[in-house]
Amino acid sequence: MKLVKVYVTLKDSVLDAQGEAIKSAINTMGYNQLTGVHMGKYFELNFSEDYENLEHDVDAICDELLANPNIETYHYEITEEA
Amino acid sequence: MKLVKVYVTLKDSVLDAQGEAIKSAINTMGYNQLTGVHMGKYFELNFSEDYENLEHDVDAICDELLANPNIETYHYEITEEA
Amino acid sequence: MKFAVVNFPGSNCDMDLYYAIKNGIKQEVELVDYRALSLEGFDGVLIPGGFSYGDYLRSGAIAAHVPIVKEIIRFADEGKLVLGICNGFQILTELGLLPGALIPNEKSRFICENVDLKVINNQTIFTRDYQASEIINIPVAHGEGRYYCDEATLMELKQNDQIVFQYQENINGSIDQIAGITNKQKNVLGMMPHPERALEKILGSDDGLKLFQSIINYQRVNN
Amino acid sequence: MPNKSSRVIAGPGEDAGILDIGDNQAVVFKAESHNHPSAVEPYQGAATGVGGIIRDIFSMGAQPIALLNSLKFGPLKNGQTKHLVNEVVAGIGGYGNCIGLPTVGGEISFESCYEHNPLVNAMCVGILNNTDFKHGTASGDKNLIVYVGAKTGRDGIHGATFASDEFTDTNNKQRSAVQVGNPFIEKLLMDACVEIIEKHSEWILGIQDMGAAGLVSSTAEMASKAGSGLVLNLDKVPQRETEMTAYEMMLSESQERMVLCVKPEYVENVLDFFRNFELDAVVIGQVTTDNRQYKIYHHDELVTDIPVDSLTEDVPEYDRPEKQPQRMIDDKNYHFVPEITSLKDTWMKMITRPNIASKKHFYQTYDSQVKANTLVRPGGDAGVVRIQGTKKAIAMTNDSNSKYVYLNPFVGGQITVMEAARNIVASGGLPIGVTDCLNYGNPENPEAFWELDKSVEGIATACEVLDTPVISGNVSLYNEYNDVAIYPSPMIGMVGLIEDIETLTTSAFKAADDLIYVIGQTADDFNGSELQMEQLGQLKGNLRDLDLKKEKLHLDIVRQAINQNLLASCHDLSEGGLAIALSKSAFENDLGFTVKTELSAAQMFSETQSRFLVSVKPENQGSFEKLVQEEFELLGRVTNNQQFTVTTRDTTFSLDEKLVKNDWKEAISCLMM
Ligand SMILES: Nc1ncnc2c1ncn2[C@@H]1O[C@H](COP(=O)(O)OP(=O)(O)O)[C@@H](O)[C@H]1O
Repeated sequence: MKLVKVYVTLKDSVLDAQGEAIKSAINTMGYNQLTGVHMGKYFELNFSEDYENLEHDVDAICDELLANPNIETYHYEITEEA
Repeated sequence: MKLVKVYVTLKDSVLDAQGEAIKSAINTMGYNQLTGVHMGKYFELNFSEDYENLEHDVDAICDELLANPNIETYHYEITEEA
Repeated sequence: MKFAVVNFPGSNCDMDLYYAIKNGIKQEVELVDYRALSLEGFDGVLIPGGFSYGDYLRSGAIAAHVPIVKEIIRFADEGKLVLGICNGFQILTELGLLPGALIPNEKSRFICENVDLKVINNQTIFTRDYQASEIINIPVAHGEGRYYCDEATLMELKQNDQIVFQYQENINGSIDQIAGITNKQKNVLGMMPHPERALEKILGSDDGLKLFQSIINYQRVNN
Repeated sequence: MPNKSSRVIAGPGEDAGILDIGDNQAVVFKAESHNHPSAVEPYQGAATGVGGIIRDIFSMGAQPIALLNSLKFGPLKNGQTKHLVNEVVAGIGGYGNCIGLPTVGGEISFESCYEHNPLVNAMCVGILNNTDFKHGTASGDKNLIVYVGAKTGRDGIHGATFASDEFTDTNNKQRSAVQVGNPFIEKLLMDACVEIIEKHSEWILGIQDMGAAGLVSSTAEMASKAGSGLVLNLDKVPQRETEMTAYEMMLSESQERMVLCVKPEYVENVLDFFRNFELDAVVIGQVTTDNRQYKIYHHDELVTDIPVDSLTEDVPEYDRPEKQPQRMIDDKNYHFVPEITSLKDTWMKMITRPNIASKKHFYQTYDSQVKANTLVRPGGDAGVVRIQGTKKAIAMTNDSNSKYVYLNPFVGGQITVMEAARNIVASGGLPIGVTDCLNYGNPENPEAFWELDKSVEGIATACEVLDTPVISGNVSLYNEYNDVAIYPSPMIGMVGLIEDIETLTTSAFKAADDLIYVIGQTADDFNGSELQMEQLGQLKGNLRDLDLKKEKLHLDIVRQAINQNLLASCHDLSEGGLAIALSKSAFENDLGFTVKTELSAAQMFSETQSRFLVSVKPENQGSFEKLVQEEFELLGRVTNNQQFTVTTRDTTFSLDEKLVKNDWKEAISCLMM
C-alpha cells in the first residue's frame, strides 16, 4: 500500500488572498517576525498497491483534478503507508 | 530566515466530504487502485529570523488560528529558507 | 432594549439585522465596529451573517481574533444575550462560546433556499413566542453550514436542551439535523438560518419575527 | 442605437448608464461579457467578471443592489463541459455571495456552438442617491491622483487584447494572464466608495475603476475627459510582486483597484477615510493643465511622455464588408413541420430539455436574498428588488435567444428585446432602459459582420418602440474556435420600474377555479423552436417578421390589466410555448389545470411571439375580457387536483403534475452527475 502526499500551491505570481488575510491576522495577534504566509492544499491519496504506472497516474490526477494548472503548481511524495 | 510548513488535516472522526467527493471523481476517471483521499490544508509561514520561542509561537499560531481543535489536527516542520 | 450589531470586515448582513431591530421590532440599535473595545450600555449583541475576512482559512476563524471579541466573550460570560446568525454562528463556535464547528456542506455547494425548521426548545429567551415543535419557514444561505460535534458533545447538547432548531430536511449534512444551538446557560444562540430575512410576508415568510419578539417580551417580563 | 429618453442622466461612454426614477434617485446598470477569461480559467474568469461589473456600478457612486447573469455552454454531455459549467457557476456565486449582493435572475442555455466558446455575461444594477455627482474625470491643475485598493501584480498583462483573440487549439494553452479576484477586498472598496461619494463628494473630482488595460486606460480616460494632462510616479504604486517593469505596472489588470482624482486640501481626509477601511490608499500622481501630456516616472526616470488623447481617442474605425449568410438564402422558404404522435410523450420530453428544465440546480448556489429586499427570486420571469424606504421596486432581466438571431438576425434582435420586455411587464414593471452584451464571431468574416449589423438594427428598432434607451453595453467579438463561430448572441439586460410594489405580479397560478387565458394568437412558428431542436436536431428556416405594433399593444394591455389588479398570475411565453408556460405556472403552488383549445397538439409548442399566459379570478372575467378585447383565448381553469388535463383539436390527455414537475426539477441535476 502506498501513501501519496500531494501539495498544491498557488503560482508565485498569483494573488494569494487567503495567505494575505491570514498573515495580517497573525501579525495582529502579535507575532511580528512572521513575514509571509502562503496557503495551499494538502492531499493524502491511498493506493491499494504499488504499480508501475503509479507516478504517471499521480501526475495525471494532479494535472486533471487536484491542481488548477492556470494558477497552481504541485509536488508530491510517494511513501510507504504506515 | 525560517520557513515553517504546516499541515492541517481533519480528525479521523470527522467525515471528510470533500475527500470522499474527490475520491469518487478519481475513481470515475478510471484510477481504481485509489482507495482513499483525505483533503487538508497546507501553509508556508516565513519568519524573518530564527528565535528562541519560534516553536512555541508556531504552536500557538496553529492552536489559535490555523487549525480548529474541534475538528482538525496539525503538524509542522521548521526548515531553513531556500 | 438596546442592541449592538457588530460589524466585522466582510459582514454583509449587518444592515439586514440593523433594520430587523429598528423596523421589525422597533428597538434601539447601533452598528459597532470590530475595533471597538466596549459593549457598555447594550442589552444584547447581534453578530450578523456574511463573509468576515472573506471566510478565508475557515469561516469565522479570522474574525475570532479582532479586538471586539474579548468584549463579546465578557458580555456572554455575564449571562447577557448574544445572537449569532450564519457567519455569526460560525464566529461564536470559533470563539468557543458555542460547542462544535461548522464545516463545508456535505455536497460542498453553497445553498440558498427557504427551509422548514422545527422549534425543538421553545423555552429559551429567543424562542418563547414559538409553540413547542412548531414548524417555521426561514431562509438559509451558506456554504459552510454543516454542524459537527463529537458524540460526547452531542449527548450534552441533548441533555441540556441546547438544541433549539432542527432542519426538517437535512440540507447540509448537519449532525442530528442541527440548525441552531445555545450554550449551556442559554444566553448565547447561534443559528445558520436567517430569521432577519423572514420578517415580512412580502419577502416570503414572517416566521422570523417571533424570534426577535421573544427577546423583547422576555425582557419586558423580567424587568 | 437609441440612447435618449426623458430619464437618461448618463448614457454610453461612462462606466455605466444612469436613469432617473424620481424622488432624486436613479438606477444605474451595465452588463459585461467575460467570455474568454472564463473559457481559459472558468472560476476566476467568471468571478472577476462579476467583480468588474460591480466596480463599474459603484464607481458611478451608486449602491449596487443586485446581480444577474447570462450563461451559454455546450450540451451537458462530456465531463469537460460539466466541469466548465460547475466552475463558472461557482465563480459567479463565490464572488456575489461573498460581497453580499443578491443574484436575482439570469439564464443558462446549452447549444453545440458554445462548446469551446462559452458565454459568460454578468450584469449589475445599482441605486444612486446623489444624482449630482460627477464621476470619472481628472481635472484642475495640481489635483491629485489617488490609488485605492488591492496591490498591483502581474495579473492579466495583455488581458485586454487577449480577450478578443480568436481561440484555436494552439493558443488555448496561453495561460499566463489569469487574474484572480478577491471579493473580500472588493466589499471593503465598495462600501468605502459608496460612502465617500454619498457623504463627502466635495473631496473628490472623479473616481474610476481600473478595468481592462489597467492603470493606463483608467487614468488616461479620466484626464482625456477633463481635457487635462497627468504626471504619475509608478514607484508609489502599491506592488504585490517585486521587480515589476513600468510596462507591467501600467498594463496590469490586478482586480479590486480604483483611481480617484482628489482636491489637494482634502487629500489627507481621503487617505484616512480609505485606510479606516483597511485599504491601501496612496497618492500616485497629479493633474497638469499646462499641456495635455501623459507622463510617467519610474525609478526617477521619465519613461513615458505622450499626448493624453493619443491613448484614448485614436480608436481605429473599421468599415467592413458584409454579406447575408448563405443559409438564410438557401433556407428562406423552409418550414419545419413537427410530428406529434403522442402529445403526452412530447410534453414529457420537452419539459426535460436542458434549455427548458429548471435551472435551480445552479441558481440555488447564489444568495438571492441578502439585503432582505428581494421580492422575486430566480425562477420567475424577472428578478424584483424593492427600494428601501419607498413603494418602488426594480424589475430586471437578462435575455437572449441566439437561435432566433441565427435564423434571422434582424427579427431575432427584435425578439431578444421584446422577450426581455415581456419578462419585465409580466412582473408588473414598466421597461425603462437597456444594457447589452453583443457576443459575436469574427467580424472580419462578412457573414458574421452582416449578422452583427442586422441584429443591432433589430435591437435598435425594438428599443425605439419601447422607448427604452440603450444606456450601456459591451461588445465581445472573435468568439470562434477553429474557425467555427458561435451563433450571433446579443444579450439584452433590461430594467423596469415598478412604481408600487402592490402591483407586483408573479408567474405562478394562485388558486383553483381561476381562469386561464393566452393573450395573443398562436400560429405555426416552429423554425428556431425547441421543438425543432428536439425533433430535427438542428436549426433551419426563416422567422416571420415581428409585428412591433401588436407586440406593443400586448405589452400595454398586460400592464393595464396588472395596474387594474385583474391578473392573478402572468407569464410570458418563450421556449417550448404554451405547453411549457402552462406547466411552469402550475408547478410553484402544485396546482393543476384543465385546458381545451382549437390549437393542434404541435401548436402547444409553437413559439409565436408576443404572447402571455395569464390567470384571472372568476369575478374579474368581465373586466378582463373587456380590457383585452379580441386579443385573447380562454383556455380553461386552474384546478387543485394536481392533474394537467389538455384537449387540443386532435388529442386529449392527462398528466400527473407531480410527475411532470419532478422530471422538470431533476433533469439538470441528473445531467450534471
Ligand atoms: N444563471 C442564472 N442565474 C440566475 N437565475 C437564473 C439563471 N438561469 C435561470 N435563472 C432563473 O430561472 C428562471 C427561469 O429560466 P428559464 O428556464 O430560462 O425560463 P423562462 O424561459 O421562463 O425565463 C429565470 O427567469 C431566472 O429567474
